Amino acid sequence: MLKSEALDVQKVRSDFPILLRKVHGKRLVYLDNAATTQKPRQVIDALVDYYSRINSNVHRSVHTLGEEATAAYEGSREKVARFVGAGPRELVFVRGTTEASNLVRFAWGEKFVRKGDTVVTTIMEHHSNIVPWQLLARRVGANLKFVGLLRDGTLDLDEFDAALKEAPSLVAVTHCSNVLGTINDVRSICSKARTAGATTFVDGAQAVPHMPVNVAEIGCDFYAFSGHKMLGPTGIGALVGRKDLLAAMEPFQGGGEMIREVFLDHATWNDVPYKFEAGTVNIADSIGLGAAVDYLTAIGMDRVRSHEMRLVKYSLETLAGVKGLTHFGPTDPSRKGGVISFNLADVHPHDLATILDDDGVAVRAGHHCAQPLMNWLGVAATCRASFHVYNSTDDVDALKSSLERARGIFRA
Amino acid sequence: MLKSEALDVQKVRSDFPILLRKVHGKRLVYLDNAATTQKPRQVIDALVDYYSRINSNVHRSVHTLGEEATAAYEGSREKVARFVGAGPRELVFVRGTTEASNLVRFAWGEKFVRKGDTVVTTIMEHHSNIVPWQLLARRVGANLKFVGLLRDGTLDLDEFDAALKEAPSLVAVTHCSNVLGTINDVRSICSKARTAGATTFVDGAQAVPHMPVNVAEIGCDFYAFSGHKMLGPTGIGALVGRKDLLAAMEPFQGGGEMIREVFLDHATWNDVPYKFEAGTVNIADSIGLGAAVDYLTAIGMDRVRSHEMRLVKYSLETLAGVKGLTHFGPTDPSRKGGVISFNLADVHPHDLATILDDDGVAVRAGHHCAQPLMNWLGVAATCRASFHVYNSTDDVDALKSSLERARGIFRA
Amino acid sequence: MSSADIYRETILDYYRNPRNFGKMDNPDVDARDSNPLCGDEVEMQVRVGPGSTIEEIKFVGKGCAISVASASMLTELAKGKRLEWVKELSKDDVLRMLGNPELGPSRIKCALLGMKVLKSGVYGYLGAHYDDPDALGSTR
Amino acid sequence: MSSADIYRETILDYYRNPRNFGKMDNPDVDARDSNPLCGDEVEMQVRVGPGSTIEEIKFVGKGCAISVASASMLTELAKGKRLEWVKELSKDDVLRMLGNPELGPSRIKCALLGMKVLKSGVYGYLGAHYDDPDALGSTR
Ligand SMILES: Cc1ncc(COP(=O)(O)O)c(C=O)c1O
Ligand SMILES: Cc1ncc(COP(=O)(O)O)c(C=O)c1O
Repeated sequence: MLKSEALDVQKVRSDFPILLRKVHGKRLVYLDNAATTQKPRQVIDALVDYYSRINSNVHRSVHTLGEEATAAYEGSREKVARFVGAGPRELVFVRGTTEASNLVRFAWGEKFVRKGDTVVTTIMEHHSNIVPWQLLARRVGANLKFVGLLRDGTLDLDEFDAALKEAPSLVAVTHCSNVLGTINDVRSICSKARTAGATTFVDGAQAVPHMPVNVAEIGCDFYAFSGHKMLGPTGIGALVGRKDLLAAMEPFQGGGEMIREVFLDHATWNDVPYKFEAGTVNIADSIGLGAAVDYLTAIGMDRVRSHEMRLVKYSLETLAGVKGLTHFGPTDPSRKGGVISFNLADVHPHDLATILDDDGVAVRAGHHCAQPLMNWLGVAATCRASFHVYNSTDDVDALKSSLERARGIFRA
Repeated sequence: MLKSEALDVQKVRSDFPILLRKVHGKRLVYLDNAATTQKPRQVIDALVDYYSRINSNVHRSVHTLGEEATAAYEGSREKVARFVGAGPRELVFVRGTTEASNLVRFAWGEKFVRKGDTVVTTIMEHHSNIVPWQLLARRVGANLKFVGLLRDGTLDLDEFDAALKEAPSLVAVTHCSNVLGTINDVRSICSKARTAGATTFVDGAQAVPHMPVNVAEIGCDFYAFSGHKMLGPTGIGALVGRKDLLAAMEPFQGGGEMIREVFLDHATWNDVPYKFEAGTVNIADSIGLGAAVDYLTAIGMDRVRSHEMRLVKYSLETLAGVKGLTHFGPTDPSRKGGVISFNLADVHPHDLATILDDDGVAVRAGHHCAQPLMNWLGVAATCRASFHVYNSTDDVDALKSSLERARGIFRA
Repeated sequence: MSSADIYRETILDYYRNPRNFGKMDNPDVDARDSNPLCGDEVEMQVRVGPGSTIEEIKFVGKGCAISVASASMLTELAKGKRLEWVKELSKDDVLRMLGNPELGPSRIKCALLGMKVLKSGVYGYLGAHYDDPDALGSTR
Repeated sequence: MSSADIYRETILDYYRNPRNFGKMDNPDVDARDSNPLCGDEVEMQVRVGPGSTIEEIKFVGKGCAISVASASMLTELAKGKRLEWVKELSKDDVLRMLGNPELGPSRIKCALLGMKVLKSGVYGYLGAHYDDPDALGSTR
C-alpha cells in the first residue's frame, strides 16, 4: 500500500481474529478502543513465537536463549523509542500510562517538588494524570492547580498562561482527551511551561495509538503511553524521559536489575533506563508491543490519523440525525482524536450501553476515569464510541441504528 | 495420572514447545528455571484464546466482551488465591515478586515503620527482598538488620531469635533461597516474629512454583510470588496480604481502577484488592497465570516437589563425581528446593556457562541478585542449575558431561 | 432473552417516577454508597418503628434505570418489614423483585446497589458490620 | 565456530597470569567500573608521560577469563600509545586483539569492560565525558 492511499479496512480487519466473533448473534462492532484496542494476529504471533522459541530471563544470562531474549527485548525498546522519536536509553518499559505517572511522582516528584510548589494540570485529565499529583502534593505540601476548559471542550489557554505565572514546578497535561477527543497543542504548552521553569509530563495514552507523535518535536520532559491501547498486549507501556532528568532521579522500585552493587548497608544503581526497571521485566509483552509498533508503522500513522478523522467527521454528521443526542467535545475533526462522547435524552449511559450491546455494539459508558471532567460537563457519565484502524463507516451506521432502537425502548 | 505416581516427564515435555528447539545443534537442556521457567502449550493457548476471543478492558465495562474479560480476570484471581490457600480479596495482582515487596514498602512500610524501628531480613535474600527495605529504612530512619547463616547454608536461628529481641516492626524472609535452595521453616519463623510483634513478609518466588504452599498455614502477613517462575507468563505475579492489613494500608500507585471517587482536591479509594491495582491491569497475563495454576494443579504440587527432590538427590550424587566441583548450600534434599549452586575449580562461572551453552546446557552464572550472599560465600559468582517438571536425570547427565568437557578446556 | 429485556414498562416507570424518593429528618439509619465501577450512588434512610420494623424508608440516588428502579422497588418492599428481614434479604430476592432479568455481572451490581446500602445501614444500626460477599469483581 | 572457542591457550594464560596486574602510586588516570549485568570489575591506572603518552599502565580486577584477559591484553597494547589513541579505540579493535571470537552480546560486554574503563578514565583526564555507546542492553 502506498502511504497516500486510504486505509484498506477489510484487509486490516482480516488481521484481527476477534472481529470474527459474534455477540448476541450479531457481528461484533467494537467501538471501545479508547479503553483498549484489539490485537492483530501479528502481535499474538509474536507472543507465541517468544514463548515457543526463545523464552528466557534477560540481561544476566550467558546462555543462548538468554542472549536471544535480551536481543529481542532491547530490540523492541529501540523500535518503540524510535516510533515516538526518542532514543532507546530514554525509554523505560512500565505496565502502562498509570505506572508511568506514578514513577514520575515517586522518582522525580518526591525529589524535586518542594513544599509550597505548584503543580499544574487540567480538568480534562484521566485520573491517572490527577491522583498521582494529588498524592504527591499531599506528601510534599505542594499545591495542585487545575486549568479549566472553554465551552467547546478545549483548554482555556488564558487560564493556563495565568497558572504559569505561579512558576509551577510541574505541568502535567494530556495530549488527547479520552472523553472529548480534544487534542492539546502540547508543543506550545510545553514550550511555555519550560520558559516558566516547569518540568512537563505529557499523557500520550490517547495520542500515540492514533497519530504520529514525536517527543523531540513536542519538547516535553516526560511522555507516557500504554501498549494495550495501540494494538499491543496488556501489561506493557512506556515512560519516555529526558536522559539527564532520568539520570538525576531517584530509583522507583528496588530489587534485581535496577542495581549495580548491593551491600548490606546500601546499594548503587544501574544506568538508565535499567535503574527504573526493577525485577524481572515483562519480556514477552515488550516484544509484543514491538510487533504492534511494526504493524502500525506498516500502515503508517499518518494514514491511521486520516482514517480516524474521516470516521469522526462521518460520526458527527450521522449522529446529528439522532433525536435527543447530545455530543460532548470539539467538533472540528482536525482538533479531535477518534473519540465521540454523547448522551441520549434522559437515558443513563449504562442503560444505553446495555441496549447497544444487545446489537453487538460495544461502547463504553461511565465516567471514563475522568470524574472532574464529568463534573465540569455537569453529567454523571457519558457514552463513548472510539475508533481504531479496523473501524469503518458501517460501524458508525450500526451504532446509529442501535441508538434509534434504544430511543424506542426508552421512548426518549 | 494418580497423584501418587511419579511424574511422567516425557508426557510433560511434550506440552512445552520450546523444548523441541536445538541450541548449537544440541538438544536444549534447560536448567535455568529459578530465573524463569518455560511455558506449556496450555498457558500459551490461554493467551491466544484471550486475545482472539474476549479481549477487553475489565471492571468498568457493560458490553459482553468486557463482562467476559472481567469474569476471566476475576476467575483467575480466585484460582491463583486458592492455589496458595488465600481468599480472592487477599490477592493483589502485581508484575512480580519485586513489585510486591515494593508495594509493601510504599503502602505499608512508609505508614507503619517508624524512625528507630528495626527491620529484620537475612543475608540469603534476593535483592528484591533487600533493596526495598534499605530504601524504606533510609526514608523513615529505621535500622536494617541481617540474620546470618550457619556453615551448611541454613538460617542461624539463634541469631534470628536474638534479632527478635529488638522487637522489629517487620521480618522479611525468603521461603526458599534462589541460590542455595535452602528451605526456611517460614511457619515457625512467622510464628516467632508475630509473637515478637513483627509483621511478616515472605518471599515465595522460589517456593510457590516448586512445592505446596498454604499461606494460612504459614501464618504470614504478606506473601509474594512471580508468575513467570511457575510456568506462567512474564509480567504477572501476586502479593497476598492479610485483609485487615491491606485495608489499613495507604494506596500504592494512584490512577484509574484504584479510586472510588475523585474530586479536585482529594480522592477516595476502592475496596481491596482493587485499591492496589491502579490503571489497566495486565489482564491477559493474569489469565495466563490462572492457566499455569491449572496445569500445576493437574500434575499436583506434591508430585512436583517429589520429582525435584529426586533430581536434587541425583544431581548431588552425580556432580560429586566431577573433580574440582564445589557445591554451595544444604545437601539434604528434604531441606532443599530444586536448585544446585556450584563452582568448578578456578573457572569463572561465566566462562563455565559459556562452555555449557555450547553443549545446549542452559545454566545461570553470576551473583543471582544475591550479592550479600555471594560475599558471605566468599565468591564473586556461582553457576546454578535449577529444575522444573520437564527436567529429568538425562538433563543432569548432560550437565555432568559438559562440566567434564569444561574441565578439559580449562585444564582445571 | 437478552439483557435489554429488563427495560420493561415497570422499570422505566420506577426510573422516571421513583417511589419513596427523597430525604427525611433525623433518620435512625442513614447509609450511602457508590458503585466504584460505574459511579452510581444511592443513599437510604430508615426510621425504625416499634418492634424493630421499618416504619419509614426513603432513598435518593443517581444512576441508571436499573439501580434507581431497584432501589425504589426495594423501599416499597421493605416498608413495614422487620430489620431482621433486611439481614436475610438475598441477591435472588432482589432479582426476583426485578422480574429475573438476564443481567451481566456488572449490571447485576447496579441492581444490587440499593440492597447493599440498605444492608450496610441496617447492620450498622444493629451494631454489626456488613461484609459484602459480592464486593470482589463481578464473577458471582 | 562456537563461542567456547575463545578459550584458547592465550586467553587462559592471560587469565591465570595477567600482565600488568597491580596498582601504582599516584596515577594520573584512575578509573574503575563494574559490569552491572555480571558483576565483573576492572580498575585501570595510567601514568601519563611526555607527549601525552601512556608511560605506565596497570589494572586490577576480578571477573571471567574474557574480561581479565581482555583488560590485560589491552594494557600491553596501550603502553606507549598516545591518549588520543585510546579515544579512537573501538570495539572492533578489542575483538581483533582477542582473535575475533564469536561472542554473544552479554559476553561481548565482558570483553569490552577493560576498554570502557580505560576510555572513561582517559576522557576524564582530558576533561571530557565518555558516553558509552554500548551502555544500552546488549543488542549491538
Ligand atoms: C527468591 C527470589 N525472590 C525474588 C525474586 C524476584 O522476582 P521477580 O524478578 O519476578 O520480581 C526472585 C527471582 O528473580 C527470586 O528468586
Ligand atoms: C488519557 C488517558 N490517560 C491515561 C490512561 C491510563 O492508561 P492505563 O490504564 O493503561 O494505565 C488512559 C486509559 O485508561 C487514558 O485514556
